[in-house]
Amino acid sequence: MTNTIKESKKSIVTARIVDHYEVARNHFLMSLKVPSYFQAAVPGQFVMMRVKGREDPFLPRPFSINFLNSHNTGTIMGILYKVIGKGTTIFSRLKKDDELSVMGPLGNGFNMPPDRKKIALVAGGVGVAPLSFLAEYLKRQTNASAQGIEEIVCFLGASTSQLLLDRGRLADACSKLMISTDDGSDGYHGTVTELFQNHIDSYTDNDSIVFCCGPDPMMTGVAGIVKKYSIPCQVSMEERMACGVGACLGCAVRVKSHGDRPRYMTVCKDGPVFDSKDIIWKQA
Amino acid sequence: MTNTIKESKKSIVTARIVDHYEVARNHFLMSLKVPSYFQAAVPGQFVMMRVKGREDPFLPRPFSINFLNSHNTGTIMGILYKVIGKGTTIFSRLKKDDELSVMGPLGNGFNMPPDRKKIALVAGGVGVAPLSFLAEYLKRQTNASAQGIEEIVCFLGASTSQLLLDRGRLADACSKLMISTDDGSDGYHGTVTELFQNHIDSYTDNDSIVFCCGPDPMMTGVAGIVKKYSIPCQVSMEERMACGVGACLGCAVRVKSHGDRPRYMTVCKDGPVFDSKDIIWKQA
Amino acid sequence: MKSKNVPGMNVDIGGIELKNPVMTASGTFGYGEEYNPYIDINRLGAFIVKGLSREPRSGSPPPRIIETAAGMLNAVGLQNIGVDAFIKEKLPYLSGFDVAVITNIFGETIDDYIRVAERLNGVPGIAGLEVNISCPNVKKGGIAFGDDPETAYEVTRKVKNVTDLPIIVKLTPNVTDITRIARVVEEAGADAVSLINTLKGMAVNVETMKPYLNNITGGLSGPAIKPVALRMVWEVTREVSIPVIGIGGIMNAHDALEFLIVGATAIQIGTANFINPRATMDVLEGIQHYMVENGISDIHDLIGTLTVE
Amino acid sequence: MKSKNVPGMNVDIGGIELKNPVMTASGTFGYGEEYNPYIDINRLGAFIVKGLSREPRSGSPPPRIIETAAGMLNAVGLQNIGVDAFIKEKLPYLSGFDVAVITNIFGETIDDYIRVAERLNGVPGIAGLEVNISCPNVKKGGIAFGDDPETAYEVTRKVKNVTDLPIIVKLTPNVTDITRIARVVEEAGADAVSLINTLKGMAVNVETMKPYLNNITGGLSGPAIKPVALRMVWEVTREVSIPVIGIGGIMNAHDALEFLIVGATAIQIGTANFINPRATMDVLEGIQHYMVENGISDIHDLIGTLTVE
Ligand SMILES: Cc1cc2nc3c(=O)[nH]c(=O)nc-3n(C[C@H](O)[C@H](O)[C@H](O)COP(=O)(O)OP(=O)(O)OC[C@H]3O[C@@H](n4cnc5c(N)ncnc54)[C@H](O)[C@@H]3O)c2cc1C
Ligand SMILES: Cc1cc2nc3c(=O)[nH]c(=O)nc-3n(C[C@H](O)[C@H](O)[C@H](O)COP(=O)(O)OP(=O)(O)OC[C@H]3O[C@@H](n4cnc5c(N)ncnc54)[C@H](O)[C@@H]3O)c2cc1C
Ligand SMILES: Cc1cc2nc3c(=O)[nH]c(=O)nc-3n(C[C@H](O)[C@H](O)[C@H](O)COP(=O)(O)O)c2cc1C
Ligand SMILES: Cc1cc2nc3c(=O)[nH]c(=O)nc-3n(C[C@H](O)[C@H](O)[C@H](O)COP(=O)(O)O)c2cc1C
Ligand code: FES
Ligand code: FES
Repeated sequence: MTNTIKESKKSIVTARIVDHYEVARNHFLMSLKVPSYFQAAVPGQFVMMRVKGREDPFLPRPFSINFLNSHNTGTIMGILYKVIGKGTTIFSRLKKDDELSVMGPLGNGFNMPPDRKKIALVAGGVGVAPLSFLAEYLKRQTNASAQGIEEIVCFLGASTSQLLLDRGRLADACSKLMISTDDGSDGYHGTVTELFQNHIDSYTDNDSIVFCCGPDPMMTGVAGIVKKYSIPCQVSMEERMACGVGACLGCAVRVKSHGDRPRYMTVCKDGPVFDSKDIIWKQA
Repeated sequence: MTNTIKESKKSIVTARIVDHYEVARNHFLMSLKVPSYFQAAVPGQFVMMRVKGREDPFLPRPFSINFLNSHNTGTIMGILYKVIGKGTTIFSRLKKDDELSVMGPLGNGFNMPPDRKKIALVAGGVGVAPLSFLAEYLKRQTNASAQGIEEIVCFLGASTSQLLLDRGRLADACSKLMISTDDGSDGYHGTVTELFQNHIDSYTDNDSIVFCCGPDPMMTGVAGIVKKYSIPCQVSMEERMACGVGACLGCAVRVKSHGDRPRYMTVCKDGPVFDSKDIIWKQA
Repeated sequence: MKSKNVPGMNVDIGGIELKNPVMTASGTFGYGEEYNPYIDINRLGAFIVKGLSREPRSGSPPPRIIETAAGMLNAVGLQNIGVDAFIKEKLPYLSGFDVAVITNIFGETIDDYIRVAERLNGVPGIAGLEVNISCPNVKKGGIAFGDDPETAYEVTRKVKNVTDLPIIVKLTPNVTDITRIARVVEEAGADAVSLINTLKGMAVNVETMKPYLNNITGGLSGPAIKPVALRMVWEVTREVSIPVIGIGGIMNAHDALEFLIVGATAIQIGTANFINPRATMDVLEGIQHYMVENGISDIHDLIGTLTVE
Repeated sequence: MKSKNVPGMNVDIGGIELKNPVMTASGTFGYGEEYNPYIDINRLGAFIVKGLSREPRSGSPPPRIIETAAGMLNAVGLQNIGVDAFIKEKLPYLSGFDVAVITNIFGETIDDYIRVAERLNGVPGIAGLEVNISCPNVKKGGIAFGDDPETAYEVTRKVKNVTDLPIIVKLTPNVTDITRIARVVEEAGADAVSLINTLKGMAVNVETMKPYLNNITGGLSGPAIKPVALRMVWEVTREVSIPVIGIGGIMNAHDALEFLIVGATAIQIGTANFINPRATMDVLEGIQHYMVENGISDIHDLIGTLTVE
């Protein structure tokens, strides 16, 4: 009896690397062969990953799904990541055919309300990872259905031109790609938050929506801008994670509450995508 | 000033795998490129090894040197090992060009007294690892010098014929190779200790010496036999190690003492090769 | 596996009958829904609920967790929905499984403990209480209830007096002599003890010169603490006659067997769930496998079999 | 590295002047010969000798060590050659280096401690004593000297009375409140405290059903214990005004910096030497590098700089 139940349960899967290379200094794109049920994943969802058979680092690491491709040979999932510490350094040394333990897809993805015509994607650094997936997803939806998306503009910022990731994919999927670099090596010379602010007049509270992912200060900035103009905005949040499923309460993010008591939600289960106006932004 | 001193210091070296394969079920031979100063190593010495860049398992693992070859392309060290636990399982998965951190050569090797004409090597299982090196070393010495070694007989035992390791090398290097297997699949049907006992009459206390390495009960047995006949015998001991240099006092082996107090020596620094009559054997 | 070959795994924890000794550890398994997609909760020996307090608690601001060598620190701050919401919103779901549900409770004052215990008394679907005495005692200036034998005695006694449920007292390892605390809570009426809770630890970000946790210190869990946990369980089993539940760094069946061999009647799995959501099932199957391999037909023939020369 | 760029690394440990805060931990570095081939001992801040007792001690039977997750257990049993042989056979070698030699001492009775301290008093080449109070007190039924505030006070006081050397009292982490012990040893005249010694732990071989260590329990060291060590050092630095030496799981400069930032005036490196015999040098160079990178010209501008919100 128990066995039949067991079979139908989710589990951590072993995923083999089919491709892995450095797309830009310290940034890698890893392609993994995953089971076909991953096809149901939506942009903004994430996975928890560990190197298979390694006990160190201790905890799995969360990464957004950057793409999902289905061929007749199987389903391939892309992870676009930046090397910042121990775990990502170890990942970066993996080669084709090495294996990872992958748990997912997890969390809630971006949610496209049917009444929105103008979409702005605001991406900072490696925060572009879920947004390229989203752009392609929305484009496919627009093509397939009668959904009234009129334009998808992507504001893509990075410290320097070399680190403008997924540029080609975004140029293809979006109506328009606006670039900013902190050092002025390409596009607008400044932050992507400023660039977005400069174009805010194109958006209104009743036909537009913003999807945003990037470093904390950038998301705080964007949240501040959209608040002023009452434009709906969904952000993909980050917090350190252990379980990835809402069991440990480790990945708390403070959200608005009615009473005096602070209220926390979990990035992994309640997010990672939140409505920007629900979040209590640190500097905002 | 300090810098000049620093340069002359020993250190842990990074050794690249040049060859690695399974010689018999669960037994592997790993060939590593090591610095040329390893050429000075003598049979019975060992190294402490970890996978480079891995923090788990925590402690390095000790292995006897199984061979050392010098080519004009460099010095190659062989490690013959059996997979028994976590560390050796991880080693067994390494591939050509993977790197290890190696400390050594360490400890005191076998010591051939000049007055001995008849040599018996008694090897059990993977305990053969240092003895193949010794056989070849002694043969080279015999050829090169006027040293009066008359014969080297190797008693090689294993549980079954497939696990008679280094058979070819020993057949070449020794005057005679005597085989035993626990299951009778080759040679004498029984333990190598019994086989050796059966030939003990060939050895005397004034012209013979025994070099022995293998599992605890086997070495205990051999130590008991040579004691009866007063034949000198050197054994390579094993204990769990941490430092490998005599600093932690972890690898204690109990040796005979004059007073009441038990006396311990370190396998790593005082050994691993000991005179069998100095050791307090557990069952003897 | 055919039933006739399945070894006997039932254990009795101070009156709570468990079909096997594998439990989830409090605070690491949510309220059941989170891991239900991964495991069959019906196969667990017991389900220990996240610590409940009288009123809901928000918990600590983030960051709440940080990885350490072979472990992690957490400072979740005992966030929970409160005992009333638990009974109304979570218990019905858990009651749907064929598993012993044990509620972990805590408070900042002895009165808090009493109130939670009273509230849970008589509620159908609850098999027992686990009383977490590792919490700082607000009245005693933040010294944990479990640090001090007298306070440990008092809280155990008073909770015992207001409940008909078996009570398991969960001990903190941050003490000089855990056997002393175990003895006094046994005397005070505990039906079992469980140990260990987390070790108090800390980690610092050298770039920012700030602690990694907003709370500065946190509780260390995972394999790093296993040697300490095992030693304490061994010490305690020799000093008390009530059942001992072993907790701390159990990642696989091998680890669980160590605890059973030193004398634990059951074990709890905490942090391992985060690494492997099927950890409880893997441990259960691994213990069964070991028993079959070693011809042990009843788990009681394994418990406390440590051979010391 | 040019001298003019080298940041100031000198620290004063209760009267012992060190050229830098990096020391070896007792029992992990032999008597110096073992690691001399690997490092330049002259570059160390101090060299702490393996614990010395009145009479030589054989130590425990093997097995004495076993690896654990991110650490190891040891039950060496305080094997040492005794204070007399140390002075005769080992000290001359160590005195040849330009390094502060600090002798770690211990005993089974208070009288033992006094005798060893007396014997070392006035011996040239010794800069200070580290008094290990983690040892079981034979007279008090095996409870460690360092577990009990009164005994800790007494042993510190009595050792202090018979020596002119600065004394560092080395604290055990196996206590409920390490700040209490730190405070009483400060009161008793300790010139500094060092912490932590090993956590008491255990491991079991499930194949043989025996403990891995002949001694059953052993001392846990290595990265596994670092979070606990760091927390205790932070707590103690806030409660005493004498210098605190941080010990426990330091593997690299990053770890050492954490201890300095929470308030340790110096640090000791133990188990890391077994993994990397150059660990002390790597830590020293790493601290220097960090200071240069962050424009810190004197180590005192780094010590105790933890920012808490
Ligand atoms: C839902 C989600 C999706 C993510 N998607 C991506 C992605 O697509 N691509 C990508 O490059 N990164 C992504 N991240 C961040 C990524 O998880 C971290 O960069 C990674 O865990 C760092 O691991 P590390 O071992 O290299 O660094 P560590 O050595 O663990 O840490 C280095 C630094 O990173 C911080 N850090 C560690 N873990 C996290 C974490 N979980 N979240 C935020 N900061 C952390 C630490 O505080 C520390 O300052 C995502 C994070 C979350 C929560
Ligand atoms: C001087 C010396 C030379 C050696 N040379 C060889 C060799 O040439 N080839 C070879 O195959 N093996 C050799 N060994 C044994 C080898 O070191 C162990 O097999 C290895 O460390 C096991 O590591 P593991 O992680 O796979 O096992 P673990 O998971 O650590 O342990 C598995 C089992 O092995 C035992 N064990 C662990 N470490 C040691 C150790 N250091 N010594 C003895 N038993 C241990 C444990 O008690 C346990 O029962 C040598 C040991 C010594 C001390
Ligand atoms: C994130 C987290 C939350 C926890 N919450 C609780 C709790 O609410 N009540 C409690 O008694 N113990 C709590 N614990 C302690 C665990 O139940 C367990 O005692 C400890 O983690 C050691 O076991 P482990 O190493 O298997 O995790 C928590 C542990 C973790 C890691
Ligand atoms: C093998 C070994 C032997 C030790 N011997 C002593 C000793 O003789 N005296 C002492 O005070 N501490 C002794 N210690 C404890 C260390 O000095 C140190 O306090 C502890 O190991 C924690 O530091 P670490 O994690 O850097 O090793 C010993 C530790 C180990 C691992
Ligand atoms: S990571 Fe555990 S609750 Fe989110
Ligand atoms: S391994 Fe440390 S003394 Fe031998």
